[in-house]
Amino acid sequence: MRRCLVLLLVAWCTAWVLPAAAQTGADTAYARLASDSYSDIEAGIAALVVSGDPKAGPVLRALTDNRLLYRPDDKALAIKDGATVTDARTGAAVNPEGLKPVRVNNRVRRAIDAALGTLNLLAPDAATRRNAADAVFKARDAAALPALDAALARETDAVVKRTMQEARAAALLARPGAPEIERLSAIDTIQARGDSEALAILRGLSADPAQSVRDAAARGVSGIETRQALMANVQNAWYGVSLGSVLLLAAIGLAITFGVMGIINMAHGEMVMLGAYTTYLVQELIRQKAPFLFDWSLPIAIPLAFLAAGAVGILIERTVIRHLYGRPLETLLATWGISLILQQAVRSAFGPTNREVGAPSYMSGAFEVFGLSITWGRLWIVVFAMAVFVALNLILKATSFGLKTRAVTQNRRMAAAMGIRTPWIDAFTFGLGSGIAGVAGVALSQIDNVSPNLGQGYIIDSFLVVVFGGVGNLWGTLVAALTLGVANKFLEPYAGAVLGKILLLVFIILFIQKRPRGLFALKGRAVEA
Amino acid sequence: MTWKGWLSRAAVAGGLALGTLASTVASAQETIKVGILHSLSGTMAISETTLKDVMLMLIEEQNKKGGVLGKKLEAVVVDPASNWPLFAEKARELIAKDKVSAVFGCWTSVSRKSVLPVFKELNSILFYPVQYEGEESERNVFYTGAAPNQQAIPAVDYLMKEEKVERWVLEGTDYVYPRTTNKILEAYLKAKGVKPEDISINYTPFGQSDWQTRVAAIKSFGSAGKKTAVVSTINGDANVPFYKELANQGIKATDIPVVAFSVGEEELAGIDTKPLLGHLAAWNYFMSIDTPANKAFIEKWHAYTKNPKRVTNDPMEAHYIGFNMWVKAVEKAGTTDPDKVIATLPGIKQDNLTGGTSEMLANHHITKPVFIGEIKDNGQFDVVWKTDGLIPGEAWSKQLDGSKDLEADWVKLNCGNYNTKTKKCGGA
Amino acid sequence: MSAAVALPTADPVHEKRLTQALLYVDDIKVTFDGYRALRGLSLTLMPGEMRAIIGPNGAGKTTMMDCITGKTRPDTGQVIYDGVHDLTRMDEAAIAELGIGRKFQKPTVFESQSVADNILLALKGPRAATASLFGWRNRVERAQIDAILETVGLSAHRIRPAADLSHGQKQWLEIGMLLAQDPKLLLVDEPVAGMTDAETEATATLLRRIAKDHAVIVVEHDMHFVRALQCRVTCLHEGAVLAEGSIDSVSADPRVVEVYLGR
Amino acid sequence: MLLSRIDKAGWIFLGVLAAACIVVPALNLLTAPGSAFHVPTYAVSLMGKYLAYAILALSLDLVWGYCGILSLGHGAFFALGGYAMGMYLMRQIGPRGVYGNPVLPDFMVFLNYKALPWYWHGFDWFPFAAVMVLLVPGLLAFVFGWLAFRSRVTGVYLSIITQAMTFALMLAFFRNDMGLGGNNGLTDFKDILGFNVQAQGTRVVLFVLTALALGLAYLVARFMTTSAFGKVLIAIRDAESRTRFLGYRTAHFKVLAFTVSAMMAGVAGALYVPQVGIINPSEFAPANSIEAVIWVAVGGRGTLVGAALGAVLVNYAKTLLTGAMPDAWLFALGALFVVVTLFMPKGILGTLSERLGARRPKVSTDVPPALAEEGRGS
Repeated sequence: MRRCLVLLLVAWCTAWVLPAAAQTGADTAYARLASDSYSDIEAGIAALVVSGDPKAGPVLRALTDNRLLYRPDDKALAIKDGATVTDARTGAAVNPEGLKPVRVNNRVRRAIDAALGTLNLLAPDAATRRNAADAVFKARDAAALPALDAALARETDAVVKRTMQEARAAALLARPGAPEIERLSAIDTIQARGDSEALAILRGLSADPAQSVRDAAARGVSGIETRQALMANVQNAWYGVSLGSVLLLAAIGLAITFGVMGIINMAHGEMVMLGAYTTYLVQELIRQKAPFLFDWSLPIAIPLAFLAAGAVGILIERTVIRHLYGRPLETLLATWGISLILQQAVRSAFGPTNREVGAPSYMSGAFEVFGLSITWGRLWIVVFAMAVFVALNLILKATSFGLKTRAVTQNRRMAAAMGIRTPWIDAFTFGLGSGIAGVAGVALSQIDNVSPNLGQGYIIDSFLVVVFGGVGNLWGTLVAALTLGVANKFLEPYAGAVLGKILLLVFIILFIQKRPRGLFALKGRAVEA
Repeated sequence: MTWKGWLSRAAVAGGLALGTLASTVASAQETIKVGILHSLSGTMAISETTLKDVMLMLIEEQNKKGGVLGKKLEAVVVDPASNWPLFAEKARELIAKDKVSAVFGCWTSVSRKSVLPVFKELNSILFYPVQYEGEESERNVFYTGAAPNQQAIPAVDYLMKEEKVERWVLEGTDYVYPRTTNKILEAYLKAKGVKPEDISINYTPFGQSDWQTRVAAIKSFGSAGKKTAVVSTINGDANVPFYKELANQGIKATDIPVVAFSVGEEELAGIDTKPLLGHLAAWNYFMSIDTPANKAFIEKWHAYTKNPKRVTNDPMEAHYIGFNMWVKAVEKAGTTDPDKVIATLPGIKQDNLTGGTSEMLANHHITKPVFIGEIKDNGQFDVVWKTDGLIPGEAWSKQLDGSKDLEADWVKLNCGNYNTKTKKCGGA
Repeated sequence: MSAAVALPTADPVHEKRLTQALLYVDDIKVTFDGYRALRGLSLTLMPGEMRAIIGPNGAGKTTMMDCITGKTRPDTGQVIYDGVHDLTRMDEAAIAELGIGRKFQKPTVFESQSVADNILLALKGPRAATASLFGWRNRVERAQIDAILETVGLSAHRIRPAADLSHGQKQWLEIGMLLAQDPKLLLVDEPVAGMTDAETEATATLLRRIAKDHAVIVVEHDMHFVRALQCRVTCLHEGAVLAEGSIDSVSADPRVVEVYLGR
Repeated sequence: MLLSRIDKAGWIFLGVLAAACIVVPALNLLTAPGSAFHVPTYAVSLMGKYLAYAILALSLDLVWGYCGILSLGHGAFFALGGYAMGMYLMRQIGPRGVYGNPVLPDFMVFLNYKALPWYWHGFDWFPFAAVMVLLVPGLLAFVFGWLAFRSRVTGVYLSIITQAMTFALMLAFFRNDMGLGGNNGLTDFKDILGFNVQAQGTRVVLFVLTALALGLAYLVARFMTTSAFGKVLIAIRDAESRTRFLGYRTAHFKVLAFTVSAMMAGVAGALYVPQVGIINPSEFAPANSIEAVIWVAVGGRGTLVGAALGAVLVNYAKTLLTGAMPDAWLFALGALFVVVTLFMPKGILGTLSERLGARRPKVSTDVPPALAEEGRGS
């Protein structure tokens, strides 16, 4: 298939110079595209590119989006655009009767990518050109060389130019009889790129006939590998921080209800789940009523999730928990019952299956810094976790509500004597903890299943984080979450996910022997009272 | 005072539930009972609840047609709550206390293993609708899901042929199905000339939610200059975070395709599938398959659930086939007596929803077509390949040392593990 | 007020004694999260001696008791008991076994158990788990317990749960438990807090009686009570000894007056 | 001397157990299946399962009710006992597995094990397995308790690390590389001591054995809690540091109670496995351990009999509800827990005895006269 494409693309370059000569080529191309066979469609794409048909771009784009239709009877090709269907060649409106979409599989998709890449190398928009160059780079097709040379000659943008040079190097290395000297300099270019794609190309040269090329490739591979090994540690640290923020988010509400108030809140996970379901509801509403707001769905969901989970929290506190102050172990039993009820309630209301929560555009994709690949979603979660942490600290340390909360939890009777309405403080503190858990649910909906079981997956980890950090200490929770996250991620590559986790649990058990009150324990005479 | 109101409401609700129960019991005269043993709570509720619903629909429909043997069918639903010993207990309750004629149920292998002794002891019939690891053929169980040769091996064949894959990541959740499937695939790939260093096998725990490290590892395994694919036997819950991480790290199907055996329409309903375009799944049924039977089935399903968005999936079709086979067998035998029904079932044919006719085989597995589908952006699959005819399910894998000499035949040999070498029933 | 200190005759254990004092507290320092609770406290108690410790709140009285009984480990310094045992290296149970008993500031009895059981648990004898499962403690004579309850005036309450006792009765029960332990050294923390004058008087009498054959350290605020004890007094201030001597000399010390009345 | 320490509730409890040992087998074996008095075999096994849970609840009550150790990991000891029994039962299958391998269990055959892992040796011999049922949970509890209690880990910290322990064990047992059957665990048992585990007679005998074990566990627990040892345990529960100042090495007491309790839980697990026919890692799930705590709370903490009662009642309710209202039983169960904690803080038995006695229940008794007599006499 590759050789076939080579020939066709060479032909296309000629066609660039002589557009008129390709008219008949387009006929065959359109005929082949109107087919049910992937091989035909693939050949059709190649033929279309060669033909230099001005409609090639729109047709290929329509094909990617499943908007290219054909009629099996008369092999007519049409493009669907919203409600209107027009003939692919003439642009005239056609009767949509009997039209079927042209099918696409991975093979066809790759062919389209390569074709569009070549087509777009000269696009006016720099970003498109860069994507095109990237596509050509991935295609590693020697036939793209002339197009690349042409594009390189015109290119002014430095970044795009570098990508094109890399694409050219990749294409050159794929060309059978390229001069050795050029191949060696291409290897340098590829090595400088230094990512896993580059590694793939260089490793592919291990069977090259020329000794010097083999050596250079091997040097390149080891060079990239050394750098990647170094980067792996940084990458692990980042993964750890990101896992740590997830743990922090999951645990921070518990640090209030359990850590500050002393309630062994087994329904904490369900508060997180409620937050996630609130996100789902917000997105559903937006999808139906105001799709343009989709990117705002998370900012909208955050306060709503806080209110929803907080309200449920206050309800639970007023109806059940307030009867149980001073009996911490019994709060465990009651909240366990509540968690069962909440799970089943959500299951009855929304069904047992996962609900779809989409990622807004700024949460998807990844970017690279110094060879470190960072996904936007994770980055936002880290930022969000830290923001929640800071906000919570401010509430507890710098507001009169926080002051009263601390007063009530430290000495209930004294606080009551000083005129603080302890029942309200209790209710709102529990509401705050639950609300924060709900907010965490918004973030977790981005990376995990939104199902009735969501909360169960985090409850044990949350308790471990709070206890490891030291009950009643928010900073302890922060340090514990990040420590566990990073440790987990450094263990995982060596011990595997399961053993890593087991080792960590054993570590926590042993650590608690050493410091029976966690990382940041209070000291002094009051402790044992 | 809130609790008092709440309490009274709970009491009313409880009373109502008991009341409806009593009324169903009262109206149930001369019925044939059918047990439904699917988890409605706990971790597996996510997959199994749908199967309970589809069974209720099939039973209702059969009753509209006049029931079986002139009697109405009555569904007995219990909740084994994703708790494996509870599966055995509930199976015992269904058979011994409720006297059901057959049970449709189980999803996980461990739940099936847990109820097996009960079905053997009390001599009843279980229809098991989920693709599984094989290596089993029991007299009392009918396997309407895919055996490994009806799912895993065709999928790998497709990837080798169509995508020219040379390097394989076998990524699975650490339990029996992935372990066995990957053992079989590893043996198969090696027989096809794949070098051991081109196969990477990895297992993660249930409910794995942080996939950053694994996806990065897959990415780097895929950068060896050879076309790489992932064969995923990751179980239910862990799939969503896995696919979300794949999308986030920018692994597209055109770079490293992932073919999954446990991801169907139901699982995709919880994910935004746009970034997953082109990743694959191998099943014996897809909702998107355009046949009149399938269309009718989907319409009935939407009407029954009063939800035009509910999807259908492979295990649902398996229950459809299994249930109809059971009905035919009971009609043919003229009785619900388990021994007679078990003897009648092999050879029963039933049109499946994808245009073929499945047949119950002597090894208690059925013939099925195999489809490979690519994930589309609407959460459905586009069938890109299918087997020419129907593939008979193999109880014992030819790829494993322990089982390559075993054969299951309940018709001629009356044995589930006949050793063709020693000519003895019972394995050895 | 020179307490009768009979110097022990030559026996092998006492040969190795570092000091003849029963309790020798040397320059102990304790810090809690930056707060210096004890800053080089030293104290000597001779066998059979009774000593009252006074001092304003935060002077370090209770922390000192904690250091002697093993609850708190001092950062530096030594606590030598009976000339040979360094208490800073031992845990509470071991220290109790050496014969040091303690009554807490807030009466701490086993609330859900009966008064008699409280005494039973305190009775001197093997403390090992196996001994309590099968040993003599299951076959204690009723009379033995009654005798102690008689002493502290709780005979009528022997089967009541300790939780039902009044505050004063709990204080007495705790003293009863101390008696049952029969220690060589008693540490008594504010024994008369919350008691009526008559009760206070009776407690003082009781303590004086106990002091005849036990060494006792009493921490107390109540100057009348301290006076009634008729013993040597040590005044603590900010974690160190401020003054020591008879009650009259200490209460006449201008520094003591200053810390009690404020600057 | 032990008999004198059993209170009224205890006598009723032992009486009911004894009656069950006679009546249930009689009604199962002697009546016709159609008869109104017939107890079907599945119900016998079900009751056997409840009683095994009751032993677990009793063991938990010993440490939680009397010593204040809220273990959220007791399911681990139960499961370990169960695995020891499961391994014995597995070895008894012999060549009757589907692959017909005389030594290796089925799951080892298809995972390509060539030989039996070392820790599987000996389990084909019942006395060895029986010792392991006690030893493995006991040893784990001893080591864990020795570490934790010596370092004075108490209260909720202890609860959380016991939870971490059972969670870690669950993850470990889920691993197929552990050689213990991974997620599927051990199942498809055939024989126990030469008797078919499926047979009616075996099931009845297992039920009776479980009832006897429960009675024995009660007597052991009662003996411990009414002795001076029990008074020290309660003292530790109420004021641990005070107990220390009395000269008791509280850690030793706790370790002993914890270890004995873990062994009881192990026995419970061992009796549970042949009756339900499977043991798998989800028995280690922290939720199971929490549920066991709830049985104790529902029945009445610190009453022993109440714990057993709670286990039976909650599980019976669960059986009933999962069948009667499969879509809504979690509401009922959840509400039960909430209602019990709010309105019956002493559990069913505690509330009951309070009502009946119409006065403060005697939380602890004086030295019983009989004991005092014994002290004088023998």
